[in-house]
Amino acid sequence: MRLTKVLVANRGEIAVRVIRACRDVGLRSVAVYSEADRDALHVRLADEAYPIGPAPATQSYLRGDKLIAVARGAGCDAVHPGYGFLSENAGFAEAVAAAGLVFVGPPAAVQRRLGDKIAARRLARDAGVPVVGGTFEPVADLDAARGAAEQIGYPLILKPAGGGGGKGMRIVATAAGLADAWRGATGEAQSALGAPAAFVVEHFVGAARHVEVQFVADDHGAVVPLGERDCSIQRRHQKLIEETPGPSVDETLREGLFDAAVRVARAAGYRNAGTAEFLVAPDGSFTFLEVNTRLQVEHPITELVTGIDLVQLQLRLAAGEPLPFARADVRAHGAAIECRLTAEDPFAGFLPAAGTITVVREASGPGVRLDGALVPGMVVASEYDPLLAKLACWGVDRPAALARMRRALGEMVISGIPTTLPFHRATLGEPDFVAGRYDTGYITAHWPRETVLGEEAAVAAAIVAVLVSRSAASGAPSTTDPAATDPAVPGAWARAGRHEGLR
Amino acid sequence: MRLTKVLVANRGEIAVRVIRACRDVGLRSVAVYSEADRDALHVRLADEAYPIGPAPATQSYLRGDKLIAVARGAGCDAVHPGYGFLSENAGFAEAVAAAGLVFVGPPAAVQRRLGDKIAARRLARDAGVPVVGGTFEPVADLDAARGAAEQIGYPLILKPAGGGGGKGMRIVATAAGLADAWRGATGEAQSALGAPAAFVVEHFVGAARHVEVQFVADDHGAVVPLGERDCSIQRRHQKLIEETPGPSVDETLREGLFDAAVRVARAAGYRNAGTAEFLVAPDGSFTFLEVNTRLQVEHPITELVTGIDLVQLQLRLAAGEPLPFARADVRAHGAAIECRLTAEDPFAGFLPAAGTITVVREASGPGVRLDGALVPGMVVASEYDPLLAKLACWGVDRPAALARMRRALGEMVISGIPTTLPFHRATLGEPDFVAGRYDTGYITAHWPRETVLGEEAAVAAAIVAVLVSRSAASGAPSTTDPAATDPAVPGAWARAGRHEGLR
Amino acid sequence: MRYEVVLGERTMIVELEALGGLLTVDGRAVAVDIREIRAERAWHVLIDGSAHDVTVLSPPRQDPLRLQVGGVEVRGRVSDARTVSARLTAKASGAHTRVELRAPMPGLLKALHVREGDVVDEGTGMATLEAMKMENELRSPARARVVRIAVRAGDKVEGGALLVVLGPIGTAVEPEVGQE
Amino acid sequence: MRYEVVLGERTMIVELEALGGLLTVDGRAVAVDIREIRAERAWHVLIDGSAHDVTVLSPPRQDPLRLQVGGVEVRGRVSDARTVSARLTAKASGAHTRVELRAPMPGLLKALHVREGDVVDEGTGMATLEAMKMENELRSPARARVVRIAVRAGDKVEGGALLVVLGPIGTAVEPEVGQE
Repeated sequence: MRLTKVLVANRGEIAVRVIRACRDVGLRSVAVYSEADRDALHVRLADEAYPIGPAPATQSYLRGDKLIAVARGAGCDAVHPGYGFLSENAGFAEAVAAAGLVFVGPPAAVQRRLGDKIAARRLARDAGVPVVGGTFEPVADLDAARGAAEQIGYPLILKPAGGGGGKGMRIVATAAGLADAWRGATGEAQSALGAPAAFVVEHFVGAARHVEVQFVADDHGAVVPLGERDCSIQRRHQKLIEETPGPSVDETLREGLFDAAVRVARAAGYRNAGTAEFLVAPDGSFTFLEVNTRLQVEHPITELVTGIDLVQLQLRLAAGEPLPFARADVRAHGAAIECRLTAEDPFAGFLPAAGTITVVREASGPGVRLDGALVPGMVVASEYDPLLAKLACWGVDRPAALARMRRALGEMVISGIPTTLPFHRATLGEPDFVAGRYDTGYITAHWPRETVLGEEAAVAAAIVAVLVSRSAASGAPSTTDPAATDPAVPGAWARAGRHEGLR
Repeated sequence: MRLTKVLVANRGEIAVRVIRACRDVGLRSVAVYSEADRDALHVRLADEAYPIGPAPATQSYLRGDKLIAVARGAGCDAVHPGYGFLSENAGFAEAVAAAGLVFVGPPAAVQRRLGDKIAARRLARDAGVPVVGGTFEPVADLDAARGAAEQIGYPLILKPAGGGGGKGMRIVATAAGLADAWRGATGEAQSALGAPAAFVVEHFVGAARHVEVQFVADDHGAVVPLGERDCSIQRRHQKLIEETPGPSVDETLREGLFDAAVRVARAAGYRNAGTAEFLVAPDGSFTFLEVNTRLQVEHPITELVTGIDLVQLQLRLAAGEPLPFARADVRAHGAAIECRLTAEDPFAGFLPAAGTITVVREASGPGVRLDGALVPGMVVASEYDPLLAKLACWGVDRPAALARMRRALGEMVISGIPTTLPFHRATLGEPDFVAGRYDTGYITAHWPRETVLGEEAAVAAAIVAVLVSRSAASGAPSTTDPAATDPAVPGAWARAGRHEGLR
Repeated sequence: MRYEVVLGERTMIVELEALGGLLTVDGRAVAVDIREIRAERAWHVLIDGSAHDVTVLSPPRQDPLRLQVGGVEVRGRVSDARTVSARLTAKASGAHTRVELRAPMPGLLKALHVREGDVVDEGTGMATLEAMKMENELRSPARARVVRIAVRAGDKVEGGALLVVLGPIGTAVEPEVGQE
Repeated sequence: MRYEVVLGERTMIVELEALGGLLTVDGRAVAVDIREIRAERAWHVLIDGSAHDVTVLSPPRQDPLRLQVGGVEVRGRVSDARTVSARLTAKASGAHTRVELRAPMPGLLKALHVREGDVVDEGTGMATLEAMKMENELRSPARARVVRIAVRAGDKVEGGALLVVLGPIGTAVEPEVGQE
C-alpha cells in the first residue's frame, strides 16, 4: 500500500527526526502535543498538529486511544511511535492495526515474542544463539531463585521478566546476599509493574562491552544486518555515547554478531527495524541480551556509515516495500560516534534538570550532524525524558570521527540549564576512551574528572566572571565599548584595559 | 615537514571552514580580522586572532605584507588563503614562500601558468585537451580581432587575457557588432585592470552547461580527479547552485572530463587542490575553460559524495604528504547539492544587501550540512563578498538529495536582511530544475517566479501580519496569551480567537 | 478592528472583533490557535490543525513586512482604519493645499468635535467614526482650517464618503454646495 | 576595584583600576581586548592574540556562574569588596550574635560614621575604606549595636584587620583591650 500521511506519536527530537524523514519521502506529517509542548519544535515543523492532553505522559503521549483518534480524525494512514512512550507496547501496535492504520514497527505478535525476557531467551537459545547462563522458566519465589543460583553460580543478576529501564534489577555478589536482593527486587518490580513479577536469574557478566546489531526485515522474509554499535558508555543502563564500528569488534566477531541477530530476528518473524543487544566479554565471546523492537536513539551513527536513512526505510518497509538491498550490498564507510545531549547535570550525579534554555549555538560543518529539538527560550519540562539532542560525527576512521566530535562539542553551546556537554567533552579527551579501552564500567571508573583550564583561558574566564557579576550587581546590561578595537599590526594592537566596560 | 600552526588569510564562512579543518587534524589556527570583523565567528572559533586594518579589503585582507607579518609574529608555519582575496595571487604565494612559510595551494609558478587565459589555452591545447575555438595569441587591436573573428565565426566572445569576474567580456552576435563591442570591452578592461589589455577571441557557446572537475595533486607526481560538479545555475558568472554528479554527465563524458583535467594539471605541474572548468554542449562535447588554482566554494558536495575532506587534504598535501589514495580508490556515493546563501535580494536583481542579521535558525538533521559564519546580531558589511553560508545536502540519489535540500531550505531562517533563500526554494521546486534540464541560461529564463502561497498559509500570514503591525503601531511588544492552548480531543480544540493578543 | 492586508499580489481583509474575540478573514470566520515564539520573531498558527510557522524576516518597523511561511517568502502591507485615513491625508502635511478627509470604511459618525471655520492643530480629533464595533478617532494631519463639514453627527456613512475638508489657515469656508 | 574570583578549585584576584584602565590578574598586568556578544551572552577575550570565547551558561543572577571557555565548563564565584564584607557579616543578620567587621582588603580608613554604643540600622554606613582607588562604604548588615570600634579615621589598615564589632541591641560596649 501507499502511505500519504503519518501520525508521529511522540515528541521532542525523535518526533522532529521522524517528521524530517516524512518530508524527505514526500509524506505529510501530523504532530501531537501535550499542554507543555504547544511551542515545541516538533509541533512547528509538522504539517499538522493536534493537542492530546495535559503535560503528564500518562494523560497525553501514553494515551493510545487519543493518538489513534487524532490519526483517524486527521486522515492518517500510518503511525510512527518513535522510541520510548508506546513504541514497545504490543497493545498499542494492535490497536493501531485494528483501527485500520499501519504501525511503523514490528507487529504486536513480534513485540510479544521479544518483549518478555524469558520468551526472548528461549527464542534465542532455540535459534542457536548463545545466551547468558540463567533460567528459561519464570522464577517466582526465593526458593526457586536459590535453586537457580546454585546451578548458575555467582555473581548473578535478578531481572523482572517483563520490565525495562533497570527497574527491579539487582546484582548479587554471593549467596549471602540473595535473600535481601530478592526482597528488594521483587518489591521494586511490584511497585513499578503493579503486580507480582516473574523473574529471570542470570549470570552477571562484569567488565563486558555492550554491543548491538541494527537489523532491518521486510514483509517478504529478507533480514539484513546493517552494522554494530558499541554502547558501553552507560550509567544505570542509560547510554550516553555510542560508536560504530565497535572499537573491539573484529571481522570474526562482527560476522558472529550479525548471524546471531539475523537468527533471532528470523525466529521471531521480525518485520521493520530492530536491534539485537549483546554482551561481549573480554575474550570476545558474546551472549544475547534482548531485542529492542523499535528505532534506537543511536540510529544516526549507523546511517552515517552506511548512507541508509533508517527512518525512511522504516516507512517504506511499513508500506510493504521489499528491502532495496541485500546483506552483501551494505558497506560501512569510516566511523561515526554519537553523544547524547541531555538535560542532566553530570556534576550532580546526572540529576535531571528542568528549566528554560536561554541560548543555543549549534555545532555544524563537515562531518557533523545534529538531531535535536532545541529552540532558544524552550522550557525543558520535568515530565519527559531529558534527551535534548543527539550530536553525531563521521570521519574516515575512528580518530577522525573523534576529532570532529571534539570540535563539534567545543562549538556547541546550550545555556540556561545543565547538560551532559561537559561530560562528553571530558570523555572525548580521556586517554582510555580515546584508545577504545572501555566497558560498561567506564563511567563509574572515570567520572567525574577534574576540569583542566589553561592559564590564559582561566584569566579570560576570571575577567568575564567579574564583568558579568558587575553588570548583575548594577542591574544594568554590561557594556564594553564596541568601538574599542585597535587596528594595528601584531605587537601593538593590544593595549591594556582601555574598554569602557572595565571602568 | 610537519605543520603545527596555520594562518587563515581570509574571513567569513571559508575562514570558519579552514579553522574547522585545522582543528580536525590537530593544527592550531590563527585568524585575522579587519575592523569590521572583530565579532565575526571566524575570530571566535580560532585559537588566536590578530587585527590587520580597516574594513576595506585593500587595507586588510588584501594586504599580503600584513598577513605575512602576522603569520611570522604568531609563529605560523603555513598560510591557507581560502578563496577570493589573495588565493589566486601568484605574488602572494611567492611572498609566503619567501617568508619561509608553506602556502596551502599551488606554488606561484603554477598559478602563473594557469592564471593567464592565453597561456592556459595553449597549455590545454598542447596537452591534447579540447579548447573552445579561438585565438592562442594575444589580440591587441580591432584589426587583429576582425581577422580572428573571420576564422572563428560568430557568435563570439571577447575576454581580457588577464581578467576575471566577467569584467571586459563582450558577446558579439554578428560581424556588424564587432567594432562597438571591441571599444566597449577594451575600455572596460583598461579601467578594471589599469592598463591596455590583451584579449582572447573565442567562439561563444550558448545553451551549454558549466561542468567542472575537482582534482588533487601531490608533490610526488600523483594527480587524482575526485568528481565533477555541475555549476550551471549562475547569474553573471556567479554560481548559486551546484550539484554532483552532473545530471547530464554519463560515464563516458565523466571519464573524458577527468582525463582532460588530469592532463591539464600534469602539464601545469600542479600541486594541491584545483578545479578544471569546462563547457559541455548539448551534444555532450566539451571544451576547456580555465583552471581555478584554489579551493572552490562548492567543494562540500564533492566531500559529501566521496567522504574526502578537501581542506584536510590540502593541509596534508601542503606538508608534502603523498595522496593517500589512487584514482581507482575514489568512489562517489549518492548525490549532493549545494545552495549558496548570500546577502543578496533575489527580488531586486540579486542586489547585495548590507544590514544586521537578527535571527538565525539553522537547518540540521540527516543529510544536511551547513558551512556558515552566521551569528544572530552579526552585521553584514558591504565591503565583502555577500556569501553568508553554504547549505549542502546529501542523498542516496539526486531525488533524495533534492528532497532533503527542500526540507533544509524550509527549516532555515535568516532574518533582518534579504537573502537568496527564496530563490533557492523556488528553484528546488521548479520542474525543469527538478528534471535536471538546465544550462547556464537557466536563471534568465526561470527567475523571478511567482510566489505561490497555499490558502491556509495565506490566512496564517495575513493574521500574523496584522498582529505584527498592531504591536509595531502600539510600540508595545506583541502579546498572545501563552496559556491559551486548549487541551482537548480533535474536533473541539479550536475555538475562534480567544487569544488575549487578538483583542 | 478591520485590517486590509496586501500579501504579494493578493489583498485580504482581516477583522478582529473587539470583545467577542471573533476573527474573520475575507468574511470567513477562522478558528485559530496562535503562539508567538519571541526568540525567533516567529508565530505558530494552527488553523483547524493545519500548522503554519510564520517568521517575520524584516527588521522592526520596516515596510513592507517580509514574512516566511512554510518555506515561502512573501511581502505584506497592513492598513487599518487609521492608517488608511492617514494615508489619504498624508499629502496634507503642513496643509498648504485643500485636503479631503473621507471615511475609511462604512460606519456611524458618532460625533463631530469641530465646526466649519475652526483652526485645528495637528492631531486634533475632529470626528469619531464607529465601524466594526470600534470607535476610530479621525485626527487632523496638520495645523489647518476646517473649510467644510459634509456630514452630521448620527449619519451613517459609506466607505469613501467625504467627511471634512481642510485648507490652509487663510482659506475661507467653502459653500455648502461646492464642487463636491 | 578588586575582585576575588573562585574558578573551580582555583582562586584568582582581578583588579580593575578605576581611571587608568589597568587590568591585573593575580598581580600581573594583562593586555586584553574584550567584546561582548549579547545575543549569546558570550564574551570574546583576546589576550595578546590568544583567543577565548567565554559563554555564560547559567541564567542571570544564578550563583555560582557557569562559564564555558574553549569547550571547558567551569563554575565561578565573584566577590568584590562589598560582597566579601557582606559575606563576612551574613551570619549577623538580625544581629543576635557578635559580628566582627574586617577590612576586605588593605586600604585607608577614610572616615568613621558611628561611635561605640550607637545603634545602627541595617544598611547604615559605618565606615569608608579607600582601597584600589575606590571608596567602599562598609554598611551594617542588620539592626545592631556598635560594641567596639578598633580603628581611627586616617588609619592605614591591612586586609583582614578588625574594624568594627556589632552585637545585639542590649549588649554592652566591649573593653578596649578584649579577647582580640
